[in-house]
Amino acid sequence: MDAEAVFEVAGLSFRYERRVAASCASLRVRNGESVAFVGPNGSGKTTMLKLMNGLLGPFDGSISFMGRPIAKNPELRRRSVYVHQHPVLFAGTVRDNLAYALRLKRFGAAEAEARLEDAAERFGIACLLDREAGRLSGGETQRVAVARAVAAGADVLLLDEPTSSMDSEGDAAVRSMLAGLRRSGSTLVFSAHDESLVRELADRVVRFDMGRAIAGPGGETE
Amino acid sequence: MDAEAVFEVAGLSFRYERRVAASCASLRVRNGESVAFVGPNGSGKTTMLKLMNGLLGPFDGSISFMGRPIAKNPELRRRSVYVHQHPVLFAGTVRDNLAYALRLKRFGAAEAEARLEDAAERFGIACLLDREAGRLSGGETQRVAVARAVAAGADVLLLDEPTSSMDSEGDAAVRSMLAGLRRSGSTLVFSAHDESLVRELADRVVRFDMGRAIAGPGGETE
Amino acid sequence: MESLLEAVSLLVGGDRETWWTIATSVRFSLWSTVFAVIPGVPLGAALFLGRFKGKRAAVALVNAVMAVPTVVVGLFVYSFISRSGPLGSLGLLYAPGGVVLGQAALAFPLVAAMSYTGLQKLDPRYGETLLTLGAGPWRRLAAIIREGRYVITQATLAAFGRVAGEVGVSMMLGGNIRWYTRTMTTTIALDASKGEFERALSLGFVLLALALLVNFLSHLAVRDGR
Amino acid sequence: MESLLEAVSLLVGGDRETWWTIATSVRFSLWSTVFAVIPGVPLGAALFLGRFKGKRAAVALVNAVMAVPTVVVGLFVYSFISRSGPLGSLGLLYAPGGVVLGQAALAFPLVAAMSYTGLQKLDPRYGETLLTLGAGPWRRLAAIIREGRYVITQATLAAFGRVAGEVGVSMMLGGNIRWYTRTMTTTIALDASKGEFERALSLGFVLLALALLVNFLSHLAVRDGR
Amino acid sequence: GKEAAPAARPAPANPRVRLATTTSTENSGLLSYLLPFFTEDTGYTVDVVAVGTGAALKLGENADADVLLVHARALEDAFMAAGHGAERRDVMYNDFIVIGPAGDPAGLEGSPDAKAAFARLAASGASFVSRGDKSGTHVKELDTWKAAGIAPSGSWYKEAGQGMEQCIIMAEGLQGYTLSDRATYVALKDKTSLAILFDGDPVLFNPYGVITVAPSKNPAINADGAKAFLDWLTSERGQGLIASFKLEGQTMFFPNYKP
Ligand SMILES: Nc1ncnc2c1ncn2[C@@H]1O[C@H](COP(=O)(O)OP(=O)(O)OP(=O)(O)O)[C@@H](O)[C@H]1O
Ligand SMILES: Nc1ncnc2c1ncn2[C@@H]1O[C@H](COP(=O)(O)OP(=O)(O)OP(=O)(O)O)[C@@H](O)[C@H]1O
Ligand SMILES: [Mg+2]
Ligand SMILES: [Mg+2]
Repeated sequence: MDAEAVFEVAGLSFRYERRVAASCASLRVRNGESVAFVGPNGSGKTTMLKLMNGLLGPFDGSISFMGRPIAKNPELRRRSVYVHQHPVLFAGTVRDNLAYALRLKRFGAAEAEARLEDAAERFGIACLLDREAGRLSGGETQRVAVARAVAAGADVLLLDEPTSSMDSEGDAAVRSMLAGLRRSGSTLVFSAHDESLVRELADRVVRFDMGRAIAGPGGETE
Repeated sequence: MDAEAVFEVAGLSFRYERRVAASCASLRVRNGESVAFVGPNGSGKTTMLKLMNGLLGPFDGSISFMGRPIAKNPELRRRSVYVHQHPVLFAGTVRDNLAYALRLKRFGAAEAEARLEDAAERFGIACLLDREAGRLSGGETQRVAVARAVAAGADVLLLDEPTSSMDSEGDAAVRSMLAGLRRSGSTLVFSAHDESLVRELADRVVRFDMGRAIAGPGGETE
Repeated sequence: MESLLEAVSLLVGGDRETWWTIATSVRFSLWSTVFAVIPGVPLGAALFLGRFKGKRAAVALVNAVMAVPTVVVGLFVYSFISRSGPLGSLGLLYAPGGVVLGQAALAFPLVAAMSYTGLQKLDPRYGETLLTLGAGPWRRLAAIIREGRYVITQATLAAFGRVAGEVGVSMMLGGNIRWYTRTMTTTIALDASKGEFERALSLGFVLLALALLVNFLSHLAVRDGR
Repeated sequence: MESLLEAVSLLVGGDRETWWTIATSVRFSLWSTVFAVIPGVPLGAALFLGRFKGKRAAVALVNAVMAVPTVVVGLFVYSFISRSGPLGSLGLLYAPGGVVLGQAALAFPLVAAMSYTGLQKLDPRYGETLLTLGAGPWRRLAAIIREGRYVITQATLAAFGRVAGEVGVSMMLGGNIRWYTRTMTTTIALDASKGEFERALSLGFVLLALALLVNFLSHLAVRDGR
Repeated sequence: GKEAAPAARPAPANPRVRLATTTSTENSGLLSYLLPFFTEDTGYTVDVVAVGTGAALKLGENADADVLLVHARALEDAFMAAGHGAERRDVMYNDFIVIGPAGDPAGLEGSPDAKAAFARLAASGASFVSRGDKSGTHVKELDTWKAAGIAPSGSWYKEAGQGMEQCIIMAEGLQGYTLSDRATYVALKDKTSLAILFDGDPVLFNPYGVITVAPSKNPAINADGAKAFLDWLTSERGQGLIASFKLEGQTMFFPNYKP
């Protein structure tokens, strides 16, 4: 057990039905680290990220978050957020979506407002704030979803192909945001097919294949 | 009017509600051409592709397909297919999905089988054929959707960011497939944020901004 | 509840008439459900798929028709199958056919409304994909029904519940004739009117058990609804 | 249809009693709907969100309860509010309160079942997003109800239709007392028993018109359901 | 008797007769008692459709019943006058009784006649449940109020608009009074604590008639069966059986066919 470890995965194996969708002998993500999941389609990246956010279960083996088992771990919901590969937004405007997330994280009105404006600015969605969230384009939706997660201020971010639908501007925004978070000590785990993103932002790469996390320089996964 | 023109767009303007989501003074796509739509998020690429497939309406201006107005044009459904940015598959297996599309296009049993196997092979989804289609990963779903459209044998393909969720293998498969179709005379219109894809495959680029198709070397759009 | 006990003893006691009544109820309800689902599901799906003027009005009408009391549906159908009505020569009145017809007429809007409502939440991309692949209206209807099969199972179950539990139509068109058109609900109504509340309640429990059984069986049929 | 004409003349004729009956029906139905929706929607949403043992059984039970005839629901509630029942001292029997209570009990499973069914088709990512953002169970319930508001409007309308159109409970718990608990449906049942089929049918049309009106009003309230 | 009951006769061509009747004859058990004898004697089986008197007559009018057994003299006469019926005969009568809480808070017991009993009812303010459905019972009740010179209204007077049984159950629930026919009351007796508090005034007699529906109305009408039922019910055998039908040891219906 490592006091520094945010995630500690051991002997993990998860099946949706019969087939193992994600397995991992051992993986440790340290505080402030940035880890990229790469691998072919269907290799288990999304499954692993969801498992690490407590969205899937039950599984064999163990995942601990901040030193305690992930199940019913209140820290998990307070400190980490997962963003879907193809995110959905709630009914209402974009502003409502951000405000809702901020309310859930119990920010005071003034701070919430400031964070909201800041995130909108950084992700280039200020002009979308009063648009109906359900009616955005694919890339706009992804921007808002990432902005929502970042605004919510979790210091552990699990991002599933966060730039896949974005244009170059959005892509740049996410890159600079992730770089900033990294500097400020946040822990990042993200999946990506875009190699330049991985090269630029990851301290470490975990490769997936056929449902198995198979290698990561500096990581413990065999 | 150009006998060669597959699409002929003039004075087009479409609004979802109040705001214009896509407009285009004039655009001609010739038979056998490969046109890329590029532009920032929310600039109207998806909207334009859907309009060109008769999935959205009513609109101001005119779109004609093979020389006849797009509305109620039976050629449209026989000869062109649109693939969503984030596609959905039908209930049943992957094989069922492909077979269904082939049945709709009235292929005989033997030819349908051959086309199905060929598409599965080319897109690396042979191992997925008997999996439940609703339970695939993001990239697997996109592969199957593109394969389904290609197998259906339409010679006008409208692809909305066809590689956004794909791994490098899938990306390569789509590229080689599109290159092959281009050689064999199919007409392609696709949107993409990935510049290398555009450079490699497009005869011509149409740029979108704020809902307007604004420039295309060799195209008529002002 | 003592009526629960009585319900058990009613069944175990094996009173021939009670069993006959139960069987009749099941038969009538199943047939009515079938005849309500056959037009109801396609109507619901067509309302969902259709892009026509007056669609809102059509949906509102289907919803509103559900508010028509069973007695009125009964009367309406009566006016057709009465000997002096247009279908009088078929001899449906005070016969099983009349009950089935009336109950199907009653449940059909429910099936249509529930199918439509359930399909609403179906992703619009399904419809678009069908369209772009060149599926004609009938294929689209069939495919949408397939995608929405969970919803449609639910609508069917609700229809079964509605007809199994209704009294007005069975009374008015069946006549509650012993050994012929008497069902559990008309028996219950009769018992209740005779002040035999306990017996009526226990038959109610039997009906509930029956509905539970049908629900479980349907779950086996459509396993992975989600 | 001559009964359609008669329906119009019934209303235009402005018979005070007819109008009074219509108003009473509306009042009872609205209150019953409110009291059915308040527990029904959260139950449906909780069934949708919940991950617990016996969930299937709970869903099946809710579905099955819909099959219980109105008379039985009436009897059941009767056993609580009759003078010798536990709630006897409230004086609900043969009074508006009894009708509203009984009808709410009747419609509540329908609301729960329809909410649950409709929400089924809601994308699972909604629930996951709520969870990951740290929403507790109550927030999730509220947010899911909000996302599913179209479905829930439909369920509410169906409940309104169900209670506006039912006879058994109104008769048994209200007693069809003139100028007190007489509603359109009990009037219709009375007319039918008097052989006044035409009048009954035309009141049925009035009820249909009323339900249509409620449907249209609700459409105005929830514009962009889709 | 005009109708002998031969032991062996050929089965009738159309053996199902549809009888529309009021709930009192069905729910008191009279029909379940009589019909097996009728079937045995004639080979006809009877489909009983028990509805309100008005509805029964309407079914006759629409030719949806072959024969009617009802009690609403004025309406029956109108039915015949309109040509809907082929033949009408008196069959039997029973009587109406006033029932109420055993303690008799309105002090009905010992009233000299129906008028007086109703007057006491109105004066006491005790709840009274009226059928309110234009049935024979309701008409009789209204006539009696009129004879007593009272226009009943107020919260004590509950116009229920339901069947006899339901009204008795309501009167029980409200601990109030109601006017009932004897047969229905006796059939319900062990379900209610209400007692007979006034009876015996001849104005409260309740005559039943049997009517065959005019066969000319519709070819589907089983005219032979209807006629057989009418004949049988008014035959010596039918009349005798009616007289022998007893609930709790009391005769419920008194045959009164006069050829
Ligand atoms: N269903 C809808 N209702 C209303 N507005 C919509 C809807 N879908 C898209 N829009 C808006 O229309 C505009 C064009 O959207 P479109 O989806 O065509 O963009 P796009 O170029 O495909 O963007 P992306 O690169 O993000 O996919 C955007 O402003 C978007 O918010
Ligand atoms: N809901 C599900 N039910 C059953 N199997 C599933 C489900 N979701 C994913 N799978 C399967 O689990 C495996 C891992 O899927 P996952 O989504 O984790 O892949 P991925 O690495 O994220 O792929 P991609 O790059 O395409 O997003 C795949 O084989 C996939 O088909
Ligand atoms: Mg994935
Ligand atoms: Mg797009």
